[in-house]
Amino acid sequence: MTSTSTPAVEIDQETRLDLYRRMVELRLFEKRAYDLFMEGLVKGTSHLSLGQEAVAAGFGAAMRVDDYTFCTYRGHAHTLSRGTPMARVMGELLGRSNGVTGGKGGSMHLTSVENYAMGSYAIVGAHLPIAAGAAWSAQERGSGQVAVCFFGDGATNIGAFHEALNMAAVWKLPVVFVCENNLYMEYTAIESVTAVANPAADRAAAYGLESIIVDGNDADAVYAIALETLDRARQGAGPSLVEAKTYRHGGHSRADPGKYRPDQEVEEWLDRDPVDTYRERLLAQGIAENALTEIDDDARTDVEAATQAAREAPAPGPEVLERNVWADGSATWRN
Amino acid sequence: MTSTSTPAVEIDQETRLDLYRRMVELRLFEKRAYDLFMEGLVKGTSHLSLGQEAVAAGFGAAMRVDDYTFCTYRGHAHTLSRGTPMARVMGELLGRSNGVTGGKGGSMHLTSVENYAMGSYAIVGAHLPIAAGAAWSAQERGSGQVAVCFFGDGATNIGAFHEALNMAAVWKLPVVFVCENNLYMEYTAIESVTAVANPAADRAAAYGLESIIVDGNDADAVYAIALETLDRARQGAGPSLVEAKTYRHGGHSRADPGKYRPDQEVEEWLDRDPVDTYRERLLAQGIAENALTEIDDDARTDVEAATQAAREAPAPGPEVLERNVWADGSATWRN
Amino acid sequence: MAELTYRDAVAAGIAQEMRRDERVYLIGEDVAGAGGVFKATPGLLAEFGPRRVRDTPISEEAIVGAAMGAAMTGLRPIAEIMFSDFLATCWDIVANQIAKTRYMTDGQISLPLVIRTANGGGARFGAQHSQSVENWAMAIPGLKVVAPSNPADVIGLLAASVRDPDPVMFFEHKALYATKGDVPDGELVDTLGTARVVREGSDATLVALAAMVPKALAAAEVLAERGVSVEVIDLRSLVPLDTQTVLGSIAKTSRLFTVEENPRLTGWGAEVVSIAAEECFWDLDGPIVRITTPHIPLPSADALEDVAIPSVDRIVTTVEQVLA
Amino acid sequence: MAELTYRDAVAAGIAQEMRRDERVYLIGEDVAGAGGVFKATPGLLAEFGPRRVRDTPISEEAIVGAAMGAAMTGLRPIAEIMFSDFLATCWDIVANQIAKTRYMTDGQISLPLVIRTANGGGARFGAQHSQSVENWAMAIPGLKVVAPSNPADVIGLLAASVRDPDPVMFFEHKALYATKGDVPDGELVDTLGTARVVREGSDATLVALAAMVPKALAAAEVLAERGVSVEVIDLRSLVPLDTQTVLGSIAKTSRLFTVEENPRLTGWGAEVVSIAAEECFWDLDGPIVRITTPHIPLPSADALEDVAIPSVDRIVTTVEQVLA
Ligand SMILES: Cc1ncc(C[n+]2csc(CCOP(=O)(O)OP(=O)(O)O)c2C)c(N)n1
Ligand SMILES: Cc1ncc(C[n+]2csc(CCOP(=O)(O)OP(=O)(O)O)c2C)c(N)n1
Ligand SMILES: [Mg+2]
Ligand SMILES: [Mg+2]
Repeated sequence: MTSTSTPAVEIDQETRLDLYRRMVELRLFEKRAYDLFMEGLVKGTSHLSLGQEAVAAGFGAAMRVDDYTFCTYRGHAHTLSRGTPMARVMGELLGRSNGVTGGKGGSMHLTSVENYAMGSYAIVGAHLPIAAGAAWSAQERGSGQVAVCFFGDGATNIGAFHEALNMAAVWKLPVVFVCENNLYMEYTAIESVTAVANPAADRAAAYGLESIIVDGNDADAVYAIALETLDRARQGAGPSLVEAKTYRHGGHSRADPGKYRPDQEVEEWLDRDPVDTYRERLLAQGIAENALTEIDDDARTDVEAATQAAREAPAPGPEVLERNVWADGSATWRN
Repeated sequence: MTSTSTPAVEIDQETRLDLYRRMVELRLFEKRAYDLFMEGLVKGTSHLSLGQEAVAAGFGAAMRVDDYTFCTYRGHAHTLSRGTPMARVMGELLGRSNGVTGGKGGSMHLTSVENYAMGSYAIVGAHLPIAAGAAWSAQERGSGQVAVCFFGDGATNIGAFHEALNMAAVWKLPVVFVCENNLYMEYTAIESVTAVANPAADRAAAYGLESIIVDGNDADAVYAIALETLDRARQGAGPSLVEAKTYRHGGHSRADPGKYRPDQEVEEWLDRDPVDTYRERLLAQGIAENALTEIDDDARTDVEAATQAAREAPAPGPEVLERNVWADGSATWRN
Repeated sequence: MAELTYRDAVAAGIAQEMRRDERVYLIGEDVAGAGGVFKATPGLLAEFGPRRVRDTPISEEAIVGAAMGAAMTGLRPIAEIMFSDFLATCWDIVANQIAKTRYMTDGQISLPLVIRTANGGGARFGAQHSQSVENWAMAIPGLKVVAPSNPADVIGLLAASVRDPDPVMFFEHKALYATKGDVPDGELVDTLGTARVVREGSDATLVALAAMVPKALAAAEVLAERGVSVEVIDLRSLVPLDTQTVLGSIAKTSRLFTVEENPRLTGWGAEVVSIAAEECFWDLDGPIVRITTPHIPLPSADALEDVAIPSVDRIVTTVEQVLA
Repeated sequence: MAELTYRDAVAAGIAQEMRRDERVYLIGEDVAGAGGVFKATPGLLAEFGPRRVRDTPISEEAIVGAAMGAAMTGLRPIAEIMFSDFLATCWDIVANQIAKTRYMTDGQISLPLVIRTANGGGARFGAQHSQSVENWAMAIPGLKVVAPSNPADVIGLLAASVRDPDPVMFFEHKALYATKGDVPDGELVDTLGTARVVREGSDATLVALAAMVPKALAAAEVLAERGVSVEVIDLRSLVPLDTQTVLGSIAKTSRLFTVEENPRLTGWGAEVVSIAAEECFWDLDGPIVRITTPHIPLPSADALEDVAIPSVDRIVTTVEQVLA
């Protein structure tokens, strides 16, 4: 079951527009996040999904409303694509009290449980076993939920990857592991430190799983493989491991210009921009340009409003510092 | 390169007798260790290699004198098979001052650096990256040494396995990873918790390595694959991962009777006893019985002498308790 | 009232909670079919079946990761890490993920889970299977830390841990598994964060934990014969920490000793001492002394292990010398 | 004498040692081609080539495992763990293997290696990238623990660590990377286990480490203006611990404060306090007070992180109130 750019399923127009809308929103949000970083408003760090929007969009569109998302520090897109309000994500990046975690988590720890975005995990690989655990719980509760776990190519070389994949396979857990292979870890190429060419797909067999590669810049292809693997998981056929080939347009984080990448490589991937190419595809399929422009405009408006809300939101006060270490709301460790 | 019982190389008679001698020594040593345990003289725990002797013997015979051995808590056989004196291993099991580590390490931590037995590691999986490190050092020093790392089937599901295999493959390290698949972890069958049928061999491809399975109860077959993989490593062709199919005759540790194993399975494997079958093979090949009996007798004498030495050795005195935390010999952490 | 071993109390405590709440699950290496390598979980597979009591691969990160993911989505898992030393193999999930997630999500995620583990020395298992690592857990904000010293406490504190909405590290002591004690009939549920004065005294306070409690009590007996009256406190949990009981006792005795199995540096006793040195300095009539294992890895040989871990003798001698 | 940043001092220290001894290697994630994510290792790849300065996969256990295996067989590796929080992902190799192997083998195996890591908060990186975990390392017998506060110490202590025959955990502080300081010309080699009195005073002793040293000094300045004379000690290494300097200072000032970035429970300060409470109890004129981050994970927002970590203000206020 190695998927290619040609999806096996027919995707209706409404879904295509939805995919487009999701990508445009993510694109504009991330661009704004970059601008705000450069303006000095995003204080710590920030890892953007510019160029990788098709993965979050494709899965976001295919997931059931109560399926779980687990993602990484590069998790703005995944969190937003579950419906988390932009203003609350933007607020979090700026360390404001309107943020999804009131400033406690920050850019790398976006979480919105009401949107089933179960957290962004900033230590590479850690969330794979945790996602497996959520899938185990769904299996035991018979809820029909699936856990989707996004991670990078670099995560395939850490021990937690191996342990999670094996356990998920043995327990036939309803979890879809999605490796976004953007060719680089931070500043080092994945191929220089990995024993196989496809860091996730070439390991699938080690867990009795099929090798799945998808064009991670093609929202239709991602959507199709998402439907297929989610369905398998929901039917009790166990986990999948999907390797989505994609590329980040910018650097790893913060203001990294990404200069360690050959110009030609960057250009080739920019030519394959998931948003632009999808737009062209939709136009070629006869969708009216103004339907798209409307989506663009709405997204712009939303990002603007979110930015405004975040800028205006107050910083969290010191009274929240020792709140919510424990379930009783306190940080009390003694009497 | 999947090896079978029929070795690709011709093994001369001297080597065959050496393999036999090694196995008999290990067999008699481990039986004695069991008796001493039952007598209450081995205080903590003890994990025997009864039934698995062909692996330690085959590799021990094939390794260069300065190749490194890394093994687990089930490491008596591997440590002895590098030439570590029996008395010093027996003394260690009994917690006596003549032990290889003077009683500090105990049964699970046998080490004899002068015999290039670089330690027995009691936390599953940990020594795989460490063995890779020794191989990296050998590579950088251009010493031509190879590191051989023995571990169990259960270790293939822990993260350190994955990290070590990948790094060793990428850096083309001179290391041979040897999985002794004895079908069980402690009391749980490996197949019940592993996504693939051959826990090591079916993962080799995930590191760009060939899948190698060897009959771990056949000393000739083990010896042949040892020669081949050691040679590859020494030539700069990188690591190998060998899965040796074998069985432990007794329980996991201490007085475990191993009742979780089906009688028939135990019987089948007892029929394939590596020592008995090898003895028969040698006889069939025309080796005189008294040559073998002499080896048996010598081994019996050696084990007896080692036991005597260990029994007579004094317990370590309290003055060594705070010795050798640091290289200056002290345990001093303050002035 | 029945007499139970500490190991049987573990199984009894888990069974009590699994009967009460079907969201309680038990996972770990060899916990199901084999009933645990310390035989602390026999019978649970038979009673609760292979879904609720499950053997895992040797994958500590996956074990505690699974517990974490399950706890945030509706189960109340108990995960066993066979020896507490192995917590090091999954310390990222424990210390960086489980401990921090409620705070990092500002309370959105709850993690009602228990990690049980066999802690401590005395079994001649050597440096990698004998550590007392309760101070590792105490150092991490967001973890509760419990360490019972007797069978009744095992059940009551385990029940309290399972019912607690926060992650609890539950340290069972290897050297205590075979010890026996009376256990009241019926459901037992204790309270975390409550220390117990297990012997009253007037000359000094000895604060102990887990296997050091019986040793401190035995030492108190000897000291009493020699005319020294010591009060012994069983801390029972390190987080929450019952500082009131400790400070109250010092107010009475004016002297403090800790009896710690952990290697010296940054053991739990250091924290207790630092609280006392700040908050009841004026109550103290003399130096505070910590009785600990020296700052060394534990040796395997019985002859060495016995001199490493605080013994009744060493406690007696130290207290006598310091008070002299 | 030249002015260097703390981050440049790291590269200078490594280069000094790599030039001196060809057995010294540097491995870690992004340390070679990129010169480190904190730009603390630029230029080393160019000078020493891709064999001695090598990028690794994201495999922390393999990184420190490789360092351990190499150290026992003739190299003297420096391994970088990018953020000290990630030590949790390889804690088994660090705490159970590297720390214990010399002792378990009764001295047969030496492990001359250094694990460098970026420690501490202040960069708004949130709970998983901001921890001060030097106390995790201090708790493990067999590890030396070093944490410099300025560029000259970075070079001198790094050189001492590389030359030390035992494993050293070398904690660089993120918040100090951009700070500058004078560095003497020529080879620098310092001595582990030597604290430094960085300001003399008579009313109280403040013991600090790494990024808390400049804060303690700034607080001392303010306190001096208000008539309180405090002595500030930069511990520089936790293991070995220079207790003589600390106890000597207390003998003079009669009062002790610790300034710790770690969350409260079992921080290094607790150990220092427990030593003082035993060994110089009679020198003390009043309670010992620890100034620490509260026992919470670190928040990300600047507004919160700034109130979590001890600030100059908090140090000043605490000292004033306690001494009042
Ligand atoms: C265990 C661990 N090691 C190192 C890091 C530092 N780090 C953060 S992101 C990153 C690169 C991850 O690369 P990849 O998995 O490909 O994800 P991407 O950033 O490309 O999305 C590294 C090394 C970390 N967060 N956790
Ligand atoms: C990380 C870790 N988890 C668990 C254990 C406990 N334990 C010791 S041996 C063992 C079984 C190992 O099985 P396998 O790897 O097949 O080796 P075998 O004992 O069969 O030689 C287990 C679970 C351990 N020592 N380390
Ligand atoms: Mg990547
Ligand atoms: Mg096995």
